[in-house]
Amino acid sequence: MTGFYARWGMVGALGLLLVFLTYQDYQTRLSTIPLSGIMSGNTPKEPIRIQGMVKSGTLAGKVEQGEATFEFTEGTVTIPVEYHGPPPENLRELKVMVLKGRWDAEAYVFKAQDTALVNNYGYVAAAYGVSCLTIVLMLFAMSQRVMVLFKEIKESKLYEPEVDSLAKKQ
Amino acid sequence: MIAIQATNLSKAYGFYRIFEDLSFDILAGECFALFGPNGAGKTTLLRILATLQQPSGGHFSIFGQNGVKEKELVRQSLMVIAHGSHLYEELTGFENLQFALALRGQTIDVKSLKHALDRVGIGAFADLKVRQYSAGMKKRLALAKVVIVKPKLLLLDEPYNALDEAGVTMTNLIIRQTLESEGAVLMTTHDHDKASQVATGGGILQSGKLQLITREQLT
Amino acid sequence: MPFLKTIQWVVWKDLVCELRSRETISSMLFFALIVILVFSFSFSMDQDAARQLIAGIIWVAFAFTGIIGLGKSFSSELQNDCLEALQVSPIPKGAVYLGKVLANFLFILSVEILLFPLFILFFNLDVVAELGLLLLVFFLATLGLSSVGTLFSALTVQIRAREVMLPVLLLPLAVPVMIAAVEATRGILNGDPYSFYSQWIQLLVVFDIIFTVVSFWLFELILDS
Amino acid sequence: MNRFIRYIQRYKGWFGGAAAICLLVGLYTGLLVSPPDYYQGEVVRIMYVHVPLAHTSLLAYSILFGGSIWFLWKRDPLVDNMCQAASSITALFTGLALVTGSIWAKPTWNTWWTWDPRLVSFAVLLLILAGYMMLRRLVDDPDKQGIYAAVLAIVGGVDLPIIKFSVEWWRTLHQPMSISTRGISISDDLLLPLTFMSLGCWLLFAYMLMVRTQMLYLIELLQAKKGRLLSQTHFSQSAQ
Repeated sequence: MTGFYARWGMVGALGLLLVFLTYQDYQTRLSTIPLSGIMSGNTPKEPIRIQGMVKSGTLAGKVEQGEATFEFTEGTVTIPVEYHGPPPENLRELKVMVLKGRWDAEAYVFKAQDTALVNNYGYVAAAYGVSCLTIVLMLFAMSQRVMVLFKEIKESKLYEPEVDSLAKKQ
Repeated sequence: MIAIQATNLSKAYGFYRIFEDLSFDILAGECFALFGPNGAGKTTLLRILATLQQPSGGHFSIFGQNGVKEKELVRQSLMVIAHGSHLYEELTGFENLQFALALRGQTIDVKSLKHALDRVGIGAFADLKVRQYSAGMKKRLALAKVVIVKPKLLLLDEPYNALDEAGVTMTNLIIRQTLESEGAVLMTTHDHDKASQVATGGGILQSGKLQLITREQLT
Repeated sequence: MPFLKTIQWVVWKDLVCELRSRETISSMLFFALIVILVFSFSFSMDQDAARQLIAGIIWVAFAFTGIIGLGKSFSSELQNDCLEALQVSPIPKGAVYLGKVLANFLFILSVEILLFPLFILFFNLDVVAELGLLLLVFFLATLGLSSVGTLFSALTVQIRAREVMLPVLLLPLAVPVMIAAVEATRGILNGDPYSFYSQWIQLLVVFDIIFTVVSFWLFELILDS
Repeated sequence: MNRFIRYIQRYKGWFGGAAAICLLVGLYTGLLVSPPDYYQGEVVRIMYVHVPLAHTSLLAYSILFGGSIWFLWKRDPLVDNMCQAASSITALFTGLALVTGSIWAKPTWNTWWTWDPRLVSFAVLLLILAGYMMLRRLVDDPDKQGIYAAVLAIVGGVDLPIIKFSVEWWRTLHQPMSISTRGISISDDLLLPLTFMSLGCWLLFAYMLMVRTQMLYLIELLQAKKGRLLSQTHFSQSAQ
């Protein structure tokens, strides 16, 4: 009985740990900072990720060779960007995308090194979360029921005799 | 010849057991009256023997044929008159009789059908819709089926309900005729007096057990 | 041949009962009329829109009236325990099934044929040239509906909440019939060439064959278990 | 105790453990190792849970179908328990396949629901299963419950391929190719997590089926035992 709950407690704890680790990983690797946030001055030194749209009519430079300048906008905020990195696959005007790079506050320009697709991990998390949670809940309910039933049958001392009465029903 | 041979019959509705391990024999030419308090399982036992329900355990045979595995054969030799009259309200008495016989694979000429209806005393109402029949007339119509089919085994569930004096006499007459032609009858009833006129033996179903009683104890 | 005789008797019994009481067909007709009225209120249609929607409306009305008829088919057997009589008689249960399918088929088809002129009238449709093909679609779809429907009518009549359970069980299984019937009817009413909707007619034929056979074998378990 | 129930009690842990390992490996490779898709980005990872769930629910229904035929043939009450267990689990997997499919559809097709043939077929399957579970509750006679349910499962199983074909024809007629699964070429990167997740889902289904069969059997056993006591008191009361 206690063993059962201990086992499921461990499963739960493990699940929570995994969720926590995934969230940490997401925060450091994948989450984006709002454009208005990076202007406030206290931006971190390491590369950050920003999301926005390439403003129409501003894209210039040799995009195929990985050199480009353009303006990047999100809501009311617009910042200039210098791109210098591997040839981007989907850098186009009016494209909503994610840039990786550093904010150079003195030059008032965002030095981008890489591009990425807009991450929509919300959907992924929802899909996995719904599936895992429902399955685990159902499994827990069933297993607990089985355990309680075994216990009840044993305790009612009806365990041994006429055990095959159901099997021989036909 | 053994008409009904039941071995260790038991019936349970889910976890509720009605009766267990009933074993009895009924010979051809015997009329077995089944008594017992309400809810003891008389009707259930009758319905099992009529192949209307499956027993939960045990087996039975009717004239040597297995009642669980050879249902179709068993059904040819038995006839059941249960609580429901098995009649269609929109058909006339005559048409009901025709249809019931057709379901047994028999087609009988009009004359003998009319004759059977006359015998049970409803010949005058043959062309009336059953909707207009009284409860007693419906019972009589059911008896008319017995008159024509002449089943080897007759199963009657409360045959005396809703019958007048003449109807009871007629029922008993038909039971006797079945017995004379080497058939067997099993009936459930509360009416000790009426049943004892024809019954050759009987039993009391109580507490899930069957206690047999002889002809002498009946009267 | 006793098998055919039994079928004949079951059909005869259902038809005679129905002709005398007129319960099933009249309730089906009135229900369908109300459905037509409700639909014509809910969509204000010109002739083009009507031609697009009419096939769907027709088959919604037919499916629900069909379910009323199918439900009545076995609930009428409950009076005086007639279902028990069918069960205990020494005849093959498949014959009872086929008889019931035939009776239901005749009821539903006759209601459909009575209603169709009203649809044409109310929704201002052109009278179609290919009436024969349309009748064939009605015939096949009704047969499919009644072959599965009769099985489930016999099943639901022996359980609780039977009026609800018949459509709940039957309609998901009848999805292919509904789709095929609607598409074929639309094609015919649009005056499309036969090759546009021939696949639906084939689908109906396949469905009818498969489900008449499957239900035929399963019916005994429903009526007699 | 029934022999099979004892076997299940003894061996089910292996299935559970194997399922857990496969699913963990699948989740790891699917969420972290495999690259995002060129068109769909990260959302493609929903595939690793959606596709195995969909496969497993079809497998589960075929087990329900086979089990129903077996039950009608042998009338073994344990098989009936298994069918009942399979129906609930199939419903769960089908429902989850629909939900994840819907979540996947939102970012890729910008709609929660499209009349995609597969989605429609799964919705119909879910309706059939809902009817199955309702039917089980509504039959009073416990002898008939299993038989009626088996009949429904068999008719549904025969119907499913026909439903799928008819819905597919119907869609191609009305919306030729405007909405279809954007060509995800199954490369090795995708294949690895997909294989592990599928295997894990099958094993998980087997494990859940065992546990639930056990549960239903034990409920019936306990009721039978209690019923014996109950009818004994009933018998002694009416004897007085």
